[in-house]
Amino acid sequence: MMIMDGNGNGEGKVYVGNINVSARKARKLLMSDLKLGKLVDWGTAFSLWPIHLTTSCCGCEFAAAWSPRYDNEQHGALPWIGPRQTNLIIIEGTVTKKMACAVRIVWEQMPQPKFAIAMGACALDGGIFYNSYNIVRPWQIVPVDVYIPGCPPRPESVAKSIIMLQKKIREKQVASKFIEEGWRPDKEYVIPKEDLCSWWRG
Amino acid sequence: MSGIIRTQGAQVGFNDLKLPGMWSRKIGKDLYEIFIGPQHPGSGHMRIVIRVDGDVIVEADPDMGYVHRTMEKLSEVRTWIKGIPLFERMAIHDACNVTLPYVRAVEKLMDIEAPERAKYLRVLLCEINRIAAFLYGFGIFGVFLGHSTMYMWPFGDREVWVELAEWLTGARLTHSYPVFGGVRRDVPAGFTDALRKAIRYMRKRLEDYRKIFVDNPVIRARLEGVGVIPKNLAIELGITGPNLRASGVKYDVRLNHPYEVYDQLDFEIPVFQEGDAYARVWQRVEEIKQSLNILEQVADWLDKHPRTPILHDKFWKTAPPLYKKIFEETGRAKLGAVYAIMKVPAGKAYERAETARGEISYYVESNGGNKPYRIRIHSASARNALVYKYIVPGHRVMDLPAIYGSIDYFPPEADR
Amino acid sequence: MSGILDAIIKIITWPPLWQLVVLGLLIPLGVVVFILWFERKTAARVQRRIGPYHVSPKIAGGLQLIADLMRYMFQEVIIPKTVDKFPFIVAPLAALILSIVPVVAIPFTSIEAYFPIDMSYSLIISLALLTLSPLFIILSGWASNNKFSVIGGMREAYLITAYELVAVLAFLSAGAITGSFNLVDIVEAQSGVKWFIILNPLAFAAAFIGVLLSTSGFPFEIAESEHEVVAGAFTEYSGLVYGMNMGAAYLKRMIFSIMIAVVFLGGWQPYTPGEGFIAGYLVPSIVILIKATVLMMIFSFFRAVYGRYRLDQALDIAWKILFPLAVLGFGLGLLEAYLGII
Amino acid sequence: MSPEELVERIKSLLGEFVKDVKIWKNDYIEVEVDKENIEEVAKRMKEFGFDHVKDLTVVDYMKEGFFRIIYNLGSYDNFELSYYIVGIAYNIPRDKPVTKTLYYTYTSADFQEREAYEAFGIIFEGHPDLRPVLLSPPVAELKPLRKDFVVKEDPEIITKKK
Repeated sequence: MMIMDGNGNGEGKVYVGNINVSARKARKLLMSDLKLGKLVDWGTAFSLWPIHLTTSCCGCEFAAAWSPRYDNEQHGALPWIGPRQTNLIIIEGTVTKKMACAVRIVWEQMPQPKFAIAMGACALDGGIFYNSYNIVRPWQIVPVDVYIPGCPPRPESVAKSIIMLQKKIREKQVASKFIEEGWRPDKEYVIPKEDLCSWWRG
Repeated sequence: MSGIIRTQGAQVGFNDLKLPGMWSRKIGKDLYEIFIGPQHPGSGHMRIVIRVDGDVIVEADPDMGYVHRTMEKLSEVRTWIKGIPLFERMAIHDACNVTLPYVRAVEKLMDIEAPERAKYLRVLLCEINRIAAFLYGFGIFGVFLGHSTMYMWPFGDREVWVELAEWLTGARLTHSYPVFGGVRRDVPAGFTDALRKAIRYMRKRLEDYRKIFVDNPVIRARLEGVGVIPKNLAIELGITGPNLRASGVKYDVRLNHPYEVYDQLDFEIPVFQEGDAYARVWQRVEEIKQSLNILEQVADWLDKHPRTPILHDKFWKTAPPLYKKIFEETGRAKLGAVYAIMKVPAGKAYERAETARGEISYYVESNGGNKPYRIRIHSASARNALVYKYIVPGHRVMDLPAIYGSIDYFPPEADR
Repeated sequence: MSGILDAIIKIITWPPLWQLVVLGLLIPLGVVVFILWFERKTAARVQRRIGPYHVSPKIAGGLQLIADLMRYMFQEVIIPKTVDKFPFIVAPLAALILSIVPVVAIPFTSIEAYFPIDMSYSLIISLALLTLSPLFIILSGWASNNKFSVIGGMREAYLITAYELVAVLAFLSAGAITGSFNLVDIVEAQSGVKWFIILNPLAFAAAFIGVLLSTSGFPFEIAESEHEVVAGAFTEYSGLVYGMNMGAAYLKRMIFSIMIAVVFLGGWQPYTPGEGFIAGYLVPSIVILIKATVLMMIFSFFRAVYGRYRLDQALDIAWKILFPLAVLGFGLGLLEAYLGII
Repeated sequence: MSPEELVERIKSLLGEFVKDVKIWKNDYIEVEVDKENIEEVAKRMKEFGFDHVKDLTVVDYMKEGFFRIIYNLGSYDNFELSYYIVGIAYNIPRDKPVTKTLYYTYTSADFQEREAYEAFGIIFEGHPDLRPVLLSPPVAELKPLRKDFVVKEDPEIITKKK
């Protein structure tokens, strides 16, 4: 029997009372054997709470997407206040170099499993500001799950992106796999934090 | 009064500035520094660094520029026509108002003027945008005070005006409607009837807002006497827009420097004397009413007058017959290639307009080329940002969202 | 075999345990889930939208809260390096437990066999227990080592001083009328239409607003205000611990509602407890819980129509209006006792 | 009041300080003065009725080798004056961009001087709080609005940093 600790080494040894091993076993038991994984995916998919972080002018349409006309709360998404309680970041348009640091810090503060939607042409590849000296692309800062094209995208497409993300979570079992296989090893960021936040104080 | 602001080493006495600002004391070691933003539900896309003594703010330092997308620089490397979509990203929910002075400044340099019908159409979209932007501001204000219904209702009603603008221009927010020498489209059939219906609906809804929000005892308690900007201070700081008029200064670009057809329309400039947050709310309600009046007059004018060209002859006479045929049939004026190679005579022009948040001014300088030499934009929100530094000290922490919301600050517009 | 089963049933239905676990935790949790859903749906209704829907279209999005709960349960729990770990984790737990403990002192029936802990000072005991849990909210704010949390905790502290006096005085006025601190006596005294909401509306108003103040309900959602202090004491909490915090706040409001239902709304009146477990215990407790749920629904409706007061204004209201109101209510109770209305 | 009348009044008000006056498109009056006199000019203009700075424009004339600083003044209180914008302009050499602040005369110029400082590197002596306002310090070091900072029309090619 091969038993590994949480980091995947220590083959062939039995660790009595090793908390990593126990945690790993418990996760496997809950997610695969007890079939809780599906429930977790379902819960996560219908409880995508975006964080209040308006990066640019697409925030107008972001706000409209939660207005009575389009009401994205019907999909279970509720804009929430602090990063610690949310699991979705919607990057609304251009990210300036000054904001990029804030985006990264907020992203790092959110608990796993977490997702990112990049909204607008500027978030794709700069859009109308493609040659500005003060912007970065969102994919350089956070790993993006869904892109919404448009300048600005209509509120319907924001709703569509949330539905697409729900589908992705449930089909690929993203949330339960995070839990079962340990936390997602974060993708390597294109721009390291030191470059983004060298000037940040406070 | 011997209050002293201490900012970064230098001392400025209030007496030197003749500013009767609120007196606030600052005690060195007991200050508590709070960073509000850029990720904060009460900040939007900016950061306000406040230092509090107990519950009272003694110093506020707005840290803007989180949405600074360098429009002034980018405009220098793009042709004249590309400036229009670029600048409207400043305040996309107020797009027509924001780009209109740029268009007018370039028209001034070229010594042309839009046809009368185009002027009325510009006013039409400007007022639609203005109402939509006011409703946007109400929504944000409501959510700052924890009143979620006041977020939802104006945002729902704003859709009425956004849809009207979409019907007129083809885009929800980024209309790019006014172009040099005119506008892009004429009104579609049946538009004025829908407009009148929307006006009637909005008048009814304003009464609902009054019941649930403006006359709500909680909201009144939060707003009355908060964030008072006295008249002379408002002038000194160069506050603009409804915030200025709520402080008792009768200044509106539509009145003082009339543009388009505003001098032919019958409307009033509402003025309040109190200068507090509550007066600013009422100011906006009254301005929506005036905008509705203007829209009614524009609708009447459009009904009476048949379709005539909506682009200046300089651009329209070179248009191929096909374009003219399309315009006759659908009311859409396709823009000719002349816009892409357009050169503007050398010179300077200064143009301003009244947006929903106040006065926006463009300094446009051309050296005769096909690109601007220098465009300087100073938007309403950028001017109102001084409120944070000079008005917020002396208030309580919980007043900050009330003041923020009441001056209707929109960071992308301020940061350009 | 049957002996063991009987023994199990006996243990489960042993009033203090039954009261704490079923009436204090499980049913209120269910009610809280319903109330949260109700709150979001009423707000949506007032605001002309749909509210939670697509998670379970057949029951109008009723599973939304379950989905949120599932996410919270399996989300990473972040414990920042800068926090004081022990109080950071223990404080929300303690707040949760302390907010349901008062239920062991509240009788849900007049049959002596089903009293949880029989005592003649149940009103005072339950009030005393109710006022403990806010201390742990202050503690959790303090332990978070976050500026917003500390401010949130301080606001909570200000509010405690304001509402405790009001709520306690308002509830005690019932004791003044009946001349007894036993909740059973108080409920018995309200037979027929002599509910204390009618006899002593002043005290009821003070208690009602006091509950709003104490449980951060609109328009007094100040300590957890989003737009200045980012959820106040709970800024740093994530995952299940945050869910626990939120749950504790709502459970506390539920227990307060039960108290109001017992003291002012006639408890199990107009029903008279009969013989046996069902008629003597289950039905009266259901009557009380329904009354409490209706109160909760009224509380949550306020979210849709009010903004929030400023801290100093809320304290003003508490000290200048509610406190005299509560004193007047107490005086009215004494007057009624003197006139012998009961 | 016609623009010519206003020009006459400004000339009599400022006297020998005025180097040149131009009227652009009937409503924009550009008054050129010397750098040394700017504080006195500003004080007189404020007493005259131009009570706030509408905007502070800096134009970089790279070939000629100077910055032109224009304080565009407007009036709120005086209805007649409010139709016009008066630009008080003066030049400073490009290689020594130091000038005096008008903060103490016009509080409304506060943030705009900071903006000119970050975008052009112009130092306003005496300004109490001269920090970048919009840009982060690394970007402000580029002095991006100067003409010798060239923005390419092509998008920059992004490579993955290691």
